[in-house]
Amino acid sequence: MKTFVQVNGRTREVELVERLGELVVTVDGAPFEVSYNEVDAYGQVILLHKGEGFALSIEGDGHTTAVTLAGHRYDCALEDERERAANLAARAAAKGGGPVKAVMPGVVLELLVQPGDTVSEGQPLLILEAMKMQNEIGAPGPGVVVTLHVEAGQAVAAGDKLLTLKGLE
Amino acid sequence: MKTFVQVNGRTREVELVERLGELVVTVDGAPFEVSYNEVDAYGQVILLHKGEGFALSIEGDGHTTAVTLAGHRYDCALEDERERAANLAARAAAKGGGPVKAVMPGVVLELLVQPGDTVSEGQPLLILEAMKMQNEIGAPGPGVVVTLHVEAGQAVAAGDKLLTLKGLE
Amino acid sequence: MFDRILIANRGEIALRVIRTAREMGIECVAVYSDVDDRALHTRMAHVAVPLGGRTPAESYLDQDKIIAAALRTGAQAIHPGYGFLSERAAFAQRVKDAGLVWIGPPPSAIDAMGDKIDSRRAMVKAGVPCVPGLTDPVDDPAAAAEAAKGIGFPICIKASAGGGGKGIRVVREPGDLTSAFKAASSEALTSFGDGRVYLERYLDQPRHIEVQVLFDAHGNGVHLFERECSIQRRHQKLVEEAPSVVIDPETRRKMGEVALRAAAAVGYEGAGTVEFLWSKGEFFFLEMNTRLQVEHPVTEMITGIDLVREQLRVAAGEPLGYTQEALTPRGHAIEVRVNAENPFQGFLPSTGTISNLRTPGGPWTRLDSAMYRGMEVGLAYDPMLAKLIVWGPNREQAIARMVRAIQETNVGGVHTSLPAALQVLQHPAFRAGDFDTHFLEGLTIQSPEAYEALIAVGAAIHRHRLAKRRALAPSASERAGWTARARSEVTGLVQRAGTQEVSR
Amino acid sequence: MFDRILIANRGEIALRVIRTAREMGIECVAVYSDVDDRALHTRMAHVAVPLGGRTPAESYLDQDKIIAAALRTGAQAIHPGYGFLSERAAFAQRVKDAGLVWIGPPPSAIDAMGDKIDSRRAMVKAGVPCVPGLTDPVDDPAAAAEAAKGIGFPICIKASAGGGGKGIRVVREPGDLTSAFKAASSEALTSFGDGRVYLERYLDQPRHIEVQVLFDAHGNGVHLFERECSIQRRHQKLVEEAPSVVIDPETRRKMGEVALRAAAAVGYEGAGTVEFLWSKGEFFFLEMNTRLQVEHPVTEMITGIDLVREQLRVAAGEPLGYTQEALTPRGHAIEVRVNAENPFQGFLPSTGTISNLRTPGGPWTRLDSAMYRGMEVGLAYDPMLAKLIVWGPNREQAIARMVRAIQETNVGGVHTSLPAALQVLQHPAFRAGDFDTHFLEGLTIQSPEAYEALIAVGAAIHRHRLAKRRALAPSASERAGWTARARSEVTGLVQRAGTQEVSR
Repeated sequence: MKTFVQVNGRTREVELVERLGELVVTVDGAPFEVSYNEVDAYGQVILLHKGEGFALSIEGDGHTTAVTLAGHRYDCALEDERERAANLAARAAAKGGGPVKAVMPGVVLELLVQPGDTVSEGQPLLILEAMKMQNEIGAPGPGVVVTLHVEAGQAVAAGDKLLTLKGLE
Repeated sequence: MKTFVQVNGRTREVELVERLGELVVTVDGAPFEVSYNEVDAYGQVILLHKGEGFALSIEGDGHTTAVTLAGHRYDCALEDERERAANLAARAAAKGGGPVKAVMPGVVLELLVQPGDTVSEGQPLLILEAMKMQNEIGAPGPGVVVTLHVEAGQAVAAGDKLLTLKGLE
Repeated sequence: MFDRILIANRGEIALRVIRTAREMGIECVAVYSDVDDRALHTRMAHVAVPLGGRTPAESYLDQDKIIAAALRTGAQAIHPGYGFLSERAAFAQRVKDAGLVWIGPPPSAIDAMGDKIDSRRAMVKAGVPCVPGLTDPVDDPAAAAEAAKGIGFPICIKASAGGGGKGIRVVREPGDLTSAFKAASSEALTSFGDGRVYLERYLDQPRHIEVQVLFDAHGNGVHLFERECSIQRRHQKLVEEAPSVVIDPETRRKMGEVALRAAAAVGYEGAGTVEFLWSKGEFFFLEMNTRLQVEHPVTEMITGIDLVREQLRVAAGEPLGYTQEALTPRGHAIEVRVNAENPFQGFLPSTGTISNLRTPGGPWTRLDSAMYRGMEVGLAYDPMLAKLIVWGPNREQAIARMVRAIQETNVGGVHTSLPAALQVLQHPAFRAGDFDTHFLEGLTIQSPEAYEALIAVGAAIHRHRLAKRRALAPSASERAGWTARARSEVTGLVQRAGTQEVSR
Repeated sequence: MFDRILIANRGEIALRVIRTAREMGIECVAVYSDVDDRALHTRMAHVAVPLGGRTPAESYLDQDKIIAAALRTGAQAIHPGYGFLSERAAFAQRVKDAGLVWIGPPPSAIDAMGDKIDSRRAMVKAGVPCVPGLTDPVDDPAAAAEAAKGIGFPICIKASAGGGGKGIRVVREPGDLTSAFKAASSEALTSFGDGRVYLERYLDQPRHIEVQVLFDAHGNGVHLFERECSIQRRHQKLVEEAPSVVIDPETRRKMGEVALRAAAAVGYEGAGTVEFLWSKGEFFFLEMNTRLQVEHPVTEMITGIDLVREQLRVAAGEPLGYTQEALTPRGHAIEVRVNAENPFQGFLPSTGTISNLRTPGGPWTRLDSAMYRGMEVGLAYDPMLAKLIVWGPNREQAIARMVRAIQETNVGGVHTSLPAALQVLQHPAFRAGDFDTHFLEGLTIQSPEAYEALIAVGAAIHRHRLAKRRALAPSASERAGWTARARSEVTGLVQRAGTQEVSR
């Protein structure tokens, strides 16, 4: 089974084949010697690789997964082949556009753009207040503002649509 | 519902009556003002009593229960009325006799008594080795040795019968 | 000494106070909001009084409720911790008026240090070196531009009524002055209901160095040396240490004396911190925090003095009982704040349930924590979950020990600031002691690439196992949810806007 | 310095060594038995090598397996921890013969101190005060009776080949000498394959006081002052502290010198402990432990010296780099051992799964622990799960802090020795410093009666809730099981017989 794992913005193709109960692993086509041992039911795992042991803590639903190793935490996005295909198509369709969502709960303090505005990557779209801090939400890429889904003063939950961008042709 | 709770060798009669969802508690007939709040699913509990809060950790099956409060651990034995009746009858029948069981796993090093021997309370019956220590198992009360269930050198698990005593008439 | 005190705070600082109080045989009354009804501080206190409410205003900031709770439970004194009501002179006065002891400085001292401009005037009068600039507010951009000439760029615009970071604007070009003035002024107005701002020189390569002071009610005062807190982000400290690498014994002595003079000038009592900006050998008074500081443990570790115990002792009227000569620093201590935030995404707040918790241990490793397994981390309060403190005979060993301690730690369920701290501690410039208050903002937090393949494999096998447990690949609904999510989700780049919460 | 070392041990001491090694940038190779395949020391090490087996003999005592593991993983040195192979001169020699560094004293020093009689002879020769008695074994009860006259009662019969407690018999009446002699001799035979025993004076109100020494390979040695470990049960220490209340500076200096002389007499290198019996102002050499001691942390806390770091440094050939004059004790430290045993039932071993774990924290509170949630506590190994250590500016504050720390701690699923330690720490005689090595055995461990009603109510409501969750009262099968159990169960009174495991 192939899984595409994105870590720190880099995507690796991890293939797992089960032979006689043993997992044979390749990463981007190259064999990867590893043994995976669960310590408990809470995501504590010992990975053996090249004779060294690595104590990982793994949490997540299999799609968005966080792995902690020696004080560092890695956010991983996983897709199998079907999901990857679907997602690539989706991203292509959006041409860098699509809804911009709140990455955290908060209150919309101020809207900095209007429908029809053309925005450049990183340009502030609105200010979201959370944890007593004001956060500028910037454009993920160049585009045109299609709709505003919120107004100033409105409380939003993580994942709520803030506004929708149309990618530039 | 009446529950007989034995702590530190003393038994108290705790009665719980549920009125309009509220628990009304009496201990040995006297009202006991208390509120019981579960912190988590792991037995962490806050008891409010006379305006003070007590953080308890409670483990157990409802019959043998261990309660930890401020560094002290209390072993509790609980019986409801039916159980108490049955157990009292049983103890009476045994007249202080009955099987003597291993309170921990180990190996029987030496038997110090023979069937037919009359033993006094606390008299060493056998030596059980566990955790690299030799432990003398003494008679729980005066009685006569009826049967030996183990022999020297034999490994026993916690709860195994070691020998059976008959209470003195 | 008191028999019972009330702690008007939550989280790790409430626990911190409870611990010392217990050791002194003093009973503690905890207060808590609905959000905190399972919090550790409610469990470790003798009495826990519900304040109700889910916001600070409804709970830990509600002066009436807190004073009523103290009177009802027979507490003799109130410890405010830090934040919340700790620097509200009016509250301190109300506590005293209610016949209770305020475990903190006199209201007048809080007042005197509370207003930027007044405090600066007082300090100048007391001969405490201050940053070049004006203490008087400037009325409009024009006046600001005029004043700027006398001070020289870069210039810092600050809110007269503001604390710490809030309302600060740095202007490097005269051209930016007008817009910055307006922004700062309006922000000050919204934040503090007082639009007045003033100008001062902005110091380059500044280091945040503060001195801990301790005064009893009998006129005795000592300083407990300095702490350096230059590793901060938008005035939120992340890594603190004592002593500072740039302070030599002579400067230490001088700074200590200046700090004592500053505190004495406002008739200080109890524990307090005089903050300085240090730049190229000069140091200037920044502000005084008239309460216990988050980073007080590093001072405790090098002096062996329990600052909370000293607070309680002097509040109860006991004399310090020792002089400056009796104090000698020993070794080096470092503190790292464990905040629920995602350092890989601009330190955005991170929320969730602490599913798994592995705490560090071993020699000279101290954890002051409010975390427990199953704890829900929300947005209602400050994101600080815990503080990790280590001691070592020297800075190098303390750093190595902190790295080790962080690597042992695992907080499951939320992102924390630990990876950022780890990256700071492993940075050659930090190890060389070559950094300033801009150091952290200049850093891009990134987990080491070396282990990415390993991590990817771990995550993939984990998913594989999950799938097998579910007896088959992810269910259609999940897949749909996931692809739908992926299809639409274009997470916005996020940057913190120029406003911050009060620095601690 | 080494790049990689192997730690031939398990539990908290393996973690202790790993922590310091990590801080020094040294990689660690852990070894583990099948029982320990999830143990923390296997997770914190760089490499973990399975030894297989479920008994010590098959794993941590298997010299071949351990040396092979070291060679295979490229470890340059072996740290034995305490217990297991740490005092096996033959193993130390094998390690050296394999071209590895032995992190411990020379085999000859281990040998010299290993045999009771030889070591005593050596000490007498070196002018180290020893307990009145014979160094030569006595052949039979008659000879013993004869010898006894010269020594005077009470008399202590000890196995020549024995360590610590094993094989010890105390005789107060001449009449009991014969039976005691036989018992001790036969026990010595079965335990050590060597039935020889010797006699010495038994000291009344003895206190166990030991001195930590540290020698490099260049003839430099220092002592790190004393520890008192009088709170013990059948030679198992429970509470340890430094310094001792009965040792004044002058005695401290003298004991230190004697300890250095004792160690020098056997050509000692590395960290070691010279144990003394102190009785009414006199002190006598007891034995020397030629390895790191369980209670070493209390010395670390008052000196600021990391003993494991020093072990690694001198093993790597580095000179100490400081003299006796550089060392000054600061404050007071206490350690409590967290053993899986039931203090309410004669300290019987307690087994189970650690279902819940609440660890203590806060100022000057250190936990050296091998515990983790889900850990299975069995009988395969020593019952010690963790050590709790606190520091305070004086003994009174250290005691108060330890009480507080113990009250914060909860180890769910097994009984621990903590309640016993708590009772000791709260005992007026202990607080007054008025105790000896018999103190603990004279104590009946009992939880405070004051809270029994509260506990009973808590347990009853807990049962009530459980029953409600199961939608009805306990199921018939459970009830049957329970009543059957109650009907038959007559738990025997249990007392430990006269034999003990090696004291540490």
